Amino acid sequence: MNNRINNHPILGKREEKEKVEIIFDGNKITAEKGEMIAAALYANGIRINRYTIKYNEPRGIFCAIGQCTDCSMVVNGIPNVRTCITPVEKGMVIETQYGLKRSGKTND
Amino acid sequence: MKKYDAVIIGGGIIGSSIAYYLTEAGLKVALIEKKDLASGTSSSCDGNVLIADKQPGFDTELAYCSQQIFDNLSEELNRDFDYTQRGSIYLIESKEEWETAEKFVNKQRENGYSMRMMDYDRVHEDEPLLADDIIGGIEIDSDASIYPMALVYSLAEKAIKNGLHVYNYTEVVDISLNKGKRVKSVRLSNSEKIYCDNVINAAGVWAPLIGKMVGINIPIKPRQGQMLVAEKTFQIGKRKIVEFGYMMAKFGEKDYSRKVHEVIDKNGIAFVFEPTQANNFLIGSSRRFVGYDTRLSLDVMRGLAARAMRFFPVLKDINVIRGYSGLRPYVADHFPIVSAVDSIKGYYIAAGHEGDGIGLAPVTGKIIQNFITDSSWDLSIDKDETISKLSFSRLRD
Amino acid sequence: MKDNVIICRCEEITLGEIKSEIKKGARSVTDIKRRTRAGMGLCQGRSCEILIQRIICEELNLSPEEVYPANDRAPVRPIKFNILGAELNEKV
Amino acid sequence: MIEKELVIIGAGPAGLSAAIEASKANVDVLLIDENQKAGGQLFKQIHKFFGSSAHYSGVRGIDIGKELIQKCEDLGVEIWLDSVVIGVFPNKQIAVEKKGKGLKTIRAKKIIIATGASEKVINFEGWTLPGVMGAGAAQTMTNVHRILPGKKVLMIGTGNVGLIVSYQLIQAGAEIVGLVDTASKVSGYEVHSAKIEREGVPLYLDHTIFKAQGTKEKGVTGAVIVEVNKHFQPIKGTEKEIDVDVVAIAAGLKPLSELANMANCKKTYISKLGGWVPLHNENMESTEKGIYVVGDTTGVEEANTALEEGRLAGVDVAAKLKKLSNSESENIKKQINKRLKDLRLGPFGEDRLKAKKKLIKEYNKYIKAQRPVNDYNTGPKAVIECNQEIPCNPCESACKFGAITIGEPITNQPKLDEEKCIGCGLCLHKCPGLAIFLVDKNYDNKNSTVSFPYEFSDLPQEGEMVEALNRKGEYLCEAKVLKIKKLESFDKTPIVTILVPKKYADQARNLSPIGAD
Repeated sequence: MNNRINNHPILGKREEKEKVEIIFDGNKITAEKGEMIAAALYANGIRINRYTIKYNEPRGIFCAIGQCTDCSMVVNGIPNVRTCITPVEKGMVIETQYGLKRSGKTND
Repeated sequence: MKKYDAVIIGGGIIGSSIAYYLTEAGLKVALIEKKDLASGTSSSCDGNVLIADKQPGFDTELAYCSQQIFDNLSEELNRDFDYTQRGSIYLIESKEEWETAEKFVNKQRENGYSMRMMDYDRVHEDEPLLADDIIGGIEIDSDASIYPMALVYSLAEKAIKNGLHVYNYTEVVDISLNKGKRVKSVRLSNSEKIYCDNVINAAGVWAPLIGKMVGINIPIKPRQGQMLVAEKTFQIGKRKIVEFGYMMAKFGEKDYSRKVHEVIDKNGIAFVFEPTQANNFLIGSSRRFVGYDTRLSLDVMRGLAARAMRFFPVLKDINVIRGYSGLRPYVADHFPIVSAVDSIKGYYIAAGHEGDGIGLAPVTGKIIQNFITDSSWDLSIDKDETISKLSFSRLRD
Repeated sequence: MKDNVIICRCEEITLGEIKSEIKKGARSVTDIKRRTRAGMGLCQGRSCEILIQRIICEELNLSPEEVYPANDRAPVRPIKFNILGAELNEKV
Repeated sequence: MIEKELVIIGAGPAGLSAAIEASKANVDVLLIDENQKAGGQLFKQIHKFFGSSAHYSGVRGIDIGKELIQKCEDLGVEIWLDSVVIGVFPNKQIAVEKKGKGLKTIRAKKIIIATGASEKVINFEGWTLPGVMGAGAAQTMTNVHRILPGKKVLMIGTGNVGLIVSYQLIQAGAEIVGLVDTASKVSGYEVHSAKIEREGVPLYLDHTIFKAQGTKEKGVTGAVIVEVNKHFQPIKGTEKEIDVDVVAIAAGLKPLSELANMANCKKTYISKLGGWVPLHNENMESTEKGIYVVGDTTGVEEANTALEEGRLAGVDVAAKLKKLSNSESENIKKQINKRLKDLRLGPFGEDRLKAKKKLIKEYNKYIKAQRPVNDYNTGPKAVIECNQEIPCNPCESACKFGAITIGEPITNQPKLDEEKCIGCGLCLHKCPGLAIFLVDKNYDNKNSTVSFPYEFSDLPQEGEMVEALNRKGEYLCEAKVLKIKKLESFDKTPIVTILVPKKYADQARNLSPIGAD
């Protein structure tokens, strides 16, 4: 499921961007240079970024401007990274955040 | 006509502890708080219940006595306050510190307190994320930590079950005495007048204002402290960890100077680490006389962060999510004032605990309970020494 | 509205927990924060503060200007220890 | 420490236009924004703007953003992007995390806070499921990240944001299954609702969302809406289930005034402006001198009003820094205010015009109340009344806490750093001009104390009542003598402390015993 908007009546055709490879919970995913992590995952049909500590509830993008912190994930081993405002980088290892723990699936 | 046996002024940790112990003794008690419970220093501090930073002698005895009360408190109260009794660690950076530390530990062990030196391997095995140039430490077994706000509500709620009346968002406007200079009544901001035999001034850094209402001058000054709150993250340290270097001055090594940036010394910054059950951790501490100003100083925040990274380099990539400041009720000789006021019958002071208010709250509650009711003195500290060391009259200039 | 609806998304505090603390005397956003931890999370109350104000107004039937917002303190965004303290941590 | 004449926080329309106006009068401007791109909300507003030609009307938000940024660059405004202001500290000190450059601290002469607004939220069962998001978030995803948040979207709220974002989601290829609002009529512009109604989008007025449904794996999969009565309570039995994969909440915006609050700028609640807003005067200056608040930060309106408020602040800063003559700045301000008034006409604008007037009225009320600059109680502080350039500096060395500085040359007037002064009073007897006093403004909730040297034979006793006199020796009130300090080291200059009502704290400077002729 790829929900990128390739042509738009106002914004016009989306120019091709350089592809960037990232690892999400152990699987290879293609993102685009300069794109935000949460956006890249959403484009690949992934919109659950973390599960909460107390009630293990799924959470994802809510404000999209780095204020609500519900899009936090473990990025290169560091937890609580707000992925809606953090650009992707080549070879980034991104894991769903389970409470405070990493998903542990990082074998790239 | 509202009549109470005792009216407590100040809804912080000290006020709520006194409310608990007085209502346990069956007294009819009112607690007056100008905002909500724990809205003063008790919600802008850390939860230390320590003997680590106490001088040998009465200073330690008082704190140790309070520590023992905590053990059964956590059973008696129903609302959880995260009581964790895992001991604490002092971190030692230099040979000089090690020598002073050894003298301190030997003295305290002679007095029967269970603590011991930790050599290089022992301290690094205990806290693996420590900076590798830390040469050793002291392990103090009886130390503990709690969640301060939760303890205030826990004590207050049990006291309310015992019949306590809480007047929050109400200020004391005046205290009136009868001809014999005995406490008669208290005028409140909701213009009510409530009659009482005893008034307990537990208003912390605001205690001097309540003192002026009966014409006495209570020498308590606000000493501002700042803290950092870290995001929830994996475990850094298992328990309360404090640096020994800063304490050197307190243990008589006046001319010892730590190798730190001038901003750290100027603001009295000392490394304090406290893990919490909410998975955040707290970093303290600083000391500045800035009156009642609670605004944050950027320099102090930077100094706290720097000093924390010196001991735990792993903090580098961890986020600070909040800074806050609190006002310690400071008394020049570092002992609180827990005492009657001889010139005014029925007027008691329970304030001035500086940085030890949380740890000393239970023993303060018990002492006031003993003064006001005829309950027996069942504390491990000596009654006469307590009365004289914590007396108001000791501070008459 | 059921009492188990989440109000504070970061600390997972429910409507029921907030209402019960209002009954015990809480009256401002900071009172609720001290008593329940709502607003102490990573987002520092950005999502829940306005909801808590609304709940206090309903429960105590106060008007919005009577329910003071929480205090804003530095840092207003999470900041790494290293960024905050590096300069003062150089080996002196 | 970097010194700057003007630091502007937030590079949206308000911040950009303030930077342009100020740098046109060659003020040294630094503009800071936490995003990788300047423009604030402009970059997701792909619709054409309303308003008169002076506000780029008919131009799309994204193009306005580009033009403003170009103007800034042409004027040489220094812009730090990807840089987060973590706090505004006392004495206009700003701490910024500059991406990759660590922490920078800036001392600014003037600060303009233009940090905009953020989305209000409403809570309902299931509102934390992934797929439930702010309407602004859906707009950012669609117009900035060019990703469709979902196929079937339920929009909660019919204000302009709800209407415009619904239209833009349709443009991007999503289906709007409906708009829900507890009100009985659309609260945004009808022209906006017409655009989506003619696309066949149903409007569920007098309705609310009862709950969102979903799974742990997929997030939102459906929603239940329900009719509400006059009291906005759900009417049992009118529930309708709708199959959706996104629920967008358009519950209006609230001002983001964290930095202004931290800098002690006073605020008030005005629902028409989005909630709690910092007070400001006609020049957009807050209750903290030298700190301005502009745009959505101080009242949620439109991008074009934000532009004008930014210009107003930029011009006033230039005038205050003597880079523009008063007549020039008054002239420009008059034009701006004319345009601002036009923008706040009509049924939608009038409320905001009234609200802004109320804001300015409350500002004046606060300033008139002469509340002490720092209304937290800071204990006694020195007050130095030595206003000429006399070659003399004993006060500087008398202070152990480095609170008094004269420096070079010796004729500098003494400067007091209130932060460092702990009120010990040791400078009072040292000053040859007896020009230093000690004032504790908030001694208690009614009174202040004033201490001053008194080198006369009729020195009163502690506890005695005396007459408090002002700087001209005129009677102010009766005052109790709280303390007399006569130490050897004072060299026959006793220091007297008297208790006076707060309103005389800045006037009482002497005493005369009662009964004296």
